[in-house]
Amino acid sequence: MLTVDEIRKDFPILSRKINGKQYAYLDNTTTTHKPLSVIKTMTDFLKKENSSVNRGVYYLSQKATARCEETREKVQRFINAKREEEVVFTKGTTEAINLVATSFGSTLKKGDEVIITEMEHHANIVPWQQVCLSQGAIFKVIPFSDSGMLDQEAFDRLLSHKTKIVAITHCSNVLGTINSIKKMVEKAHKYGAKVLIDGAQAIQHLPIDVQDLDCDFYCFSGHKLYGPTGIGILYGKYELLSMMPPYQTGGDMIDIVTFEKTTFKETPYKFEAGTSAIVEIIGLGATIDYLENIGYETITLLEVPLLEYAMSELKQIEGISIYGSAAKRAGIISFNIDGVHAHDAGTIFDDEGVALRVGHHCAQPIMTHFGIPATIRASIGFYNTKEEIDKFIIGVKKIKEFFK
Amino acid sequence: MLTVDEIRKDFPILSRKINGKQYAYLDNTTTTHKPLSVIKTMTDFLKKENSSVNRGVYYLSQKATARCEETREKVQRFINAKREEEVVFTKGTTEAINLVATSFGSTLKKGDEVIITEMEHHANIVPWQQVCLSQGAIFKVIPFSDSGMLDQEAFDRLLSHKTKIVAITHCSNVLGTINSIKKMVEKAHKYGAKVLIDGAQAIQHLPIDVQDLDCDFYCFSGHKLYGPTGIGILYGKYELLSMMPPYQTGGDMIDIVTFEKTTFKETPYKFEAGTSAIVEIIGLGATIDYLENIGYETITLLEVPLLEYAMSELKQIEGISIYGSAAKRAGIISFNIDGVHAHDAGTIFDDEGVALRVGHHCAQPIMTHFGIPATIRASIGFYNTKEEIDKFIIGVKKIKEFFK
Amino acid sequence: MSRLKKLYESTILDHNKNPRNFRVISPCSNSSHGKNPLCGDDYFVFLDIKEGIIEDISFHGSGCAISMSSGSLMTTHLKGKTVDYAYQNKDVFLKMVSKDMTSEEKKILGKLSVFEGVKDYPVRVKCAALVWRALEDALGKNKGEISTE
Amino acid sequence: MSRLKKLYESTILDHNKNPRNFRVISPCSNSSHGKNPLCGDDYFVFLDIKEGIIEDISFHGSGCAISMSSGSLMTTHLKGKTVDYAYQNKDVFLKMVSKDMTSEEKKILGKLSVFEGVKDYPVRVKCAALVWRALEDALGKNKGEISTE
Ligand SMILES: Cc1ncc(COP(=O)(O)O)c(C=O)c1O
Ligand SMILES: Cc1ncc(COP(=O)(O)O)c(C=O)c1O
Repeated sequence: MLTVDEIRKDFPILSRKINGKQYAYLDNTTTTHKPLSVIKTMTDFLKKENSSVNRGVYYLSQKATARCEETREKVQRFINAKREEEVVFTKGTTEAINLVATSFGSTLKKGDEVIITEMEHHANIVPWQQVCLSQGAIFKVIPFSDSGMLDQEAFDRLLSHKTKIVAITHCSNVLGTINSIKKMVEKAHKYGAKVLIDGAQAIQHLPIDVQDLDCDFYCFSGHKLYGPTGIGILYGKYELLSMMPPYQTGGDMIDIVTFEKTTFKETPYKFEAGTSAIVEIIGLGATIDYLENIGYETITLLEVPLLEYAMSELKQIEGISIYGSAAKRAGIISFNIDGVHAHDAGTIFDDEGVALRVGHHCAQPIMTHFGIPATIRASIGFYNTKEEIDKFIIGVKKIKEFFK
Repeated sequence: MLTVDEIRKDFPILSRKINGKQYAYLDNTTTTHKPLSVIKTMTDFLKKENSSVNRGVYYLSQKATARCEETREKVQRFINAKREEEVVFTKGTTEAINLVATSFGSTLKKGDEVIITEMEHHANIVPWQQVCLSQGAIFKVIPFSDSGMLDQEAFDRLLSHKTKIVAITHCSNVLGTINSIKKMVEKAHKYGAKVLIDGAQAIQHLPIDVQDLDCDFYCFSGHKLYGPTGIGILYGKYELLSMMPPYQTGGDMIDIVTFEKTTFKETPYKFEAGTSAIVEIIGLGATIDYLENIGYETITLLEVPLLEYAMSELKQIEGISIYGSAAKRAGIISFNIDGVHAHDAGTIFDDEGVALRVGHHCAQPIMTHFGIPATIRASIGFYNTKEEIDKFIIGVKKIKEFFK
Repeated sequence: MSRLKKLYESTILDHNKNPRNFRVISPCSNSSHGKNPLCGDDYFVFLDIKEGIIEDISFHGSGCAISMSSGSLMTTHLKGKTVDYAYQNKDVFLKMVSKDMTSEEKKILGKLSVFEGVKDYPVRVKCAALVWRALEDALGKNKGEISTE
Repeated sequence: MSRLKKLYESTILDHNKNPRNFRVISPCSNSSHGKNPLCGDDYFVFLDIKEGIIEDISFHGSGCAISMSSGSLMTTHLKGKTVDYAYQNKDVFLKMVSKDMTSEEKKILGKLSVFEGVKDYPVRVKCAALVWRALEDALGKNKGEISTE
């Protein structure tokens, strides 16, 4: 098994001094750092093989096309999709969800129902709200308990033959909860409803098997998976993607264009209008290689002890409110220090060399649930160390002292 | 003035041998190579400053945010927009046009008219076709003459108070024609119609001044401007962007989210849902620095003689049909060799070490106009040389010989 | 920590813990609602103006130490002053939190100059400015809503 | 150029210039329309099948030298043969243009093996394969339309 010291060599940014200060990077939920191999793959492509795809008969263009399709195959294998055609390149999770909400959502009729949960990121709320508004569909929400667990009985009550789509996050970006997706998919399918899973957070921590989950759509972003910005994935079952209308239109996704009528290519191409994010796709391929080399077992073995350590240290400090305590959870800790506004804490953490996020984390309904304006959130990646957690805990104590 | 030899040092890929062969890269219309300074800026950011934007209170996140906003300012200056808020980051030209067609297009009413031209790229045809279908608007087309000039009298006849939007390419990616945008904008505005300019090709060759053109929207892609893939720009007049509804929805573009109602931020943020293509935005900033350093005067002085030389050499060869001969044109040459299918020519060019594109170039209506299935297209960037043009001309002669 | 001590000056910490004029004036002549959705700062500013004089001023809501103490010190500073004086102080205050000041300007602000340290923390500028933006809005029109981010 | 000469074998260049069976059969028992929108190759394949025998076969349309000669040689090769033979040849042909072949397989294809050079040009495979895909489609159902890209 790779050790954290070995892994950290792939991420020199982690030990870089900024203004003479070394930061503990505990903002992995927002975005992750990229290993050198990913950066090098992108740079090498730009320096030596730069070309466009799907178009040229010349060597570099053929090669670039092949490398992009290779990434599609890698993604297919990585999430265990049945076919390559089920893997659509998007610019991120947000675009993937918008694509489904717009394209699949166009089949919604008045009175149809869409169910989401109270713990969604805005990216998995607003597109559904918008499509419900435009289609006259009804928007329903599964609540969660204070411990951060979805209310399964409420879900049972909300489900009906009117339910057309259920959109759930695999892992909450605030509470850390890992939801029981497989069970929920099973329930929804009994009513013929389709299920979209927002995997933006989960895939950083867990191996994903879309066939085992049996979900209809699964979305994630490269930049939260130790990979490039500007690229994300929409997985969709072949039968669904096949029958869905295109989303954006333009070059590379059409079959024949006349001024009277346009016909479109098959999935996945009909969803990929315009020149692809070629460099980013190739970088995502290198990211998957990197992660497969480390392996999710190692990731878990590295992350879980850090999470447990951080939690137990934090709980020993008085006057701390922690939000979310699900048994199955990722290394995401949201909390507040009594009498201290999260934003003030954030400034002091920065001063102390701890990079974390404070705010509503694009999940305002979770804030509303707890009646708070914001939380402090520390989030752990496989490259973090016990020393970094110590630094974070010292930060918490200093803040308490400062505002006492 | 910088010489081409100096400039080529910034693009080592141009002199790289691939399979022992050195290519003349004449596919700059499809995509351009990136100077080392752009690659280095992106790599340095990834290695030393990687962070997310608009969210963190810690140093790197503030810095990344500042750098992205700096690019917005650079773009504003580069195209002479009035305000920063008029510059929206998209993933490319195609997305920029889709955004306007969907968001501005939602105001179209039954019987309203949309005018495009016969020489558009599919990206500036299909989104308008789709929105006309969904809104019941009427789709009209300005034809071009065999010399590749838009029929201005036809435009005058098509324009009326029913015209709501006119979408025109600044420079044809097949014919090379540079259209008289300013005059056409003036005409359209007389009827209160808005004008979108597809600048994907033009901005590579000409300085753009959106205030002088007085167009309402202007779109372009990073990767065709010697910059990164996965990033593009939508310029829109402030008053229009302000009143337009959002396009994609999700994180970073909302004001307040409750399950009852969501309110959105102002432009440009309301159009930028999800985590931005941070690295690509920063790379685009470096691209603009690079181009401003070279200057459009130099670009013209380098490109025009090459275009003229290539044209005069080509015209001396018998049995060549050239498509498009507008007086104002960019270095884009579309042609066919009598009795040879473009696709066969493409294979031989590749063998000869000439990288160019054959096909319909995502502009099938232009193929239909000339009654041909495809063309061979050679396109010139400022880094090309006379020797590369010679290589291309030799290729043409060899192909003639081969298929005689 | 010394830069930080300059940001969280003791006066600021005190006004955060014990905000002055932290109440609703109802009815009032002018008011506005200011919020910063990013960090959740959310305040109302109330004014009672008679013949150009701010006879009473208060604020209410929730937010970070910088925004809270800014509300407390602003209301303390402006009570009984003229509307013109409020406008002038607003301009100087907003300048102070982002740029360097002349000693003359500093004199005008008096105690408010404890917020000088904010200019070293660009992301916190909007926290200090929020209540002043709301004040500006309240003075301009009679009731309103503003947002900074 | 030698790799290129292997691709554009003289038989291929000849059949491109003078395509055989380049006509419409009407009425016919089976037909299909094959196109490759990317480069504009566009062909119809027509068959007249009686009791398992391909009594007549032709093609018509436009495209590159590889697709044109492929249509010419395919129709020449299959005329008078059984449907089973056509299916078998289609499989071997499609294998040849992308993979290495055994000498036995090569024997089956006879003259068609002039297309062996195509496998060195991955982007041209679909040109050679287009009429065969259309044939497959025509044999499967009676009228059809297919697209390769
Ligand atoms: C004139 C024109 N418009 C639009 C586009 C689409 O640009 P992109 O593929 O970068 O979105 C292109 C290039 O393919 C083009 O040449
Ligand atoms: C749970 C969840 N869903 C969706 C998103 C949106 O991802 P992106 O901004 O990469 O589109 C995020 C991250 O911000 C997230 O944490």
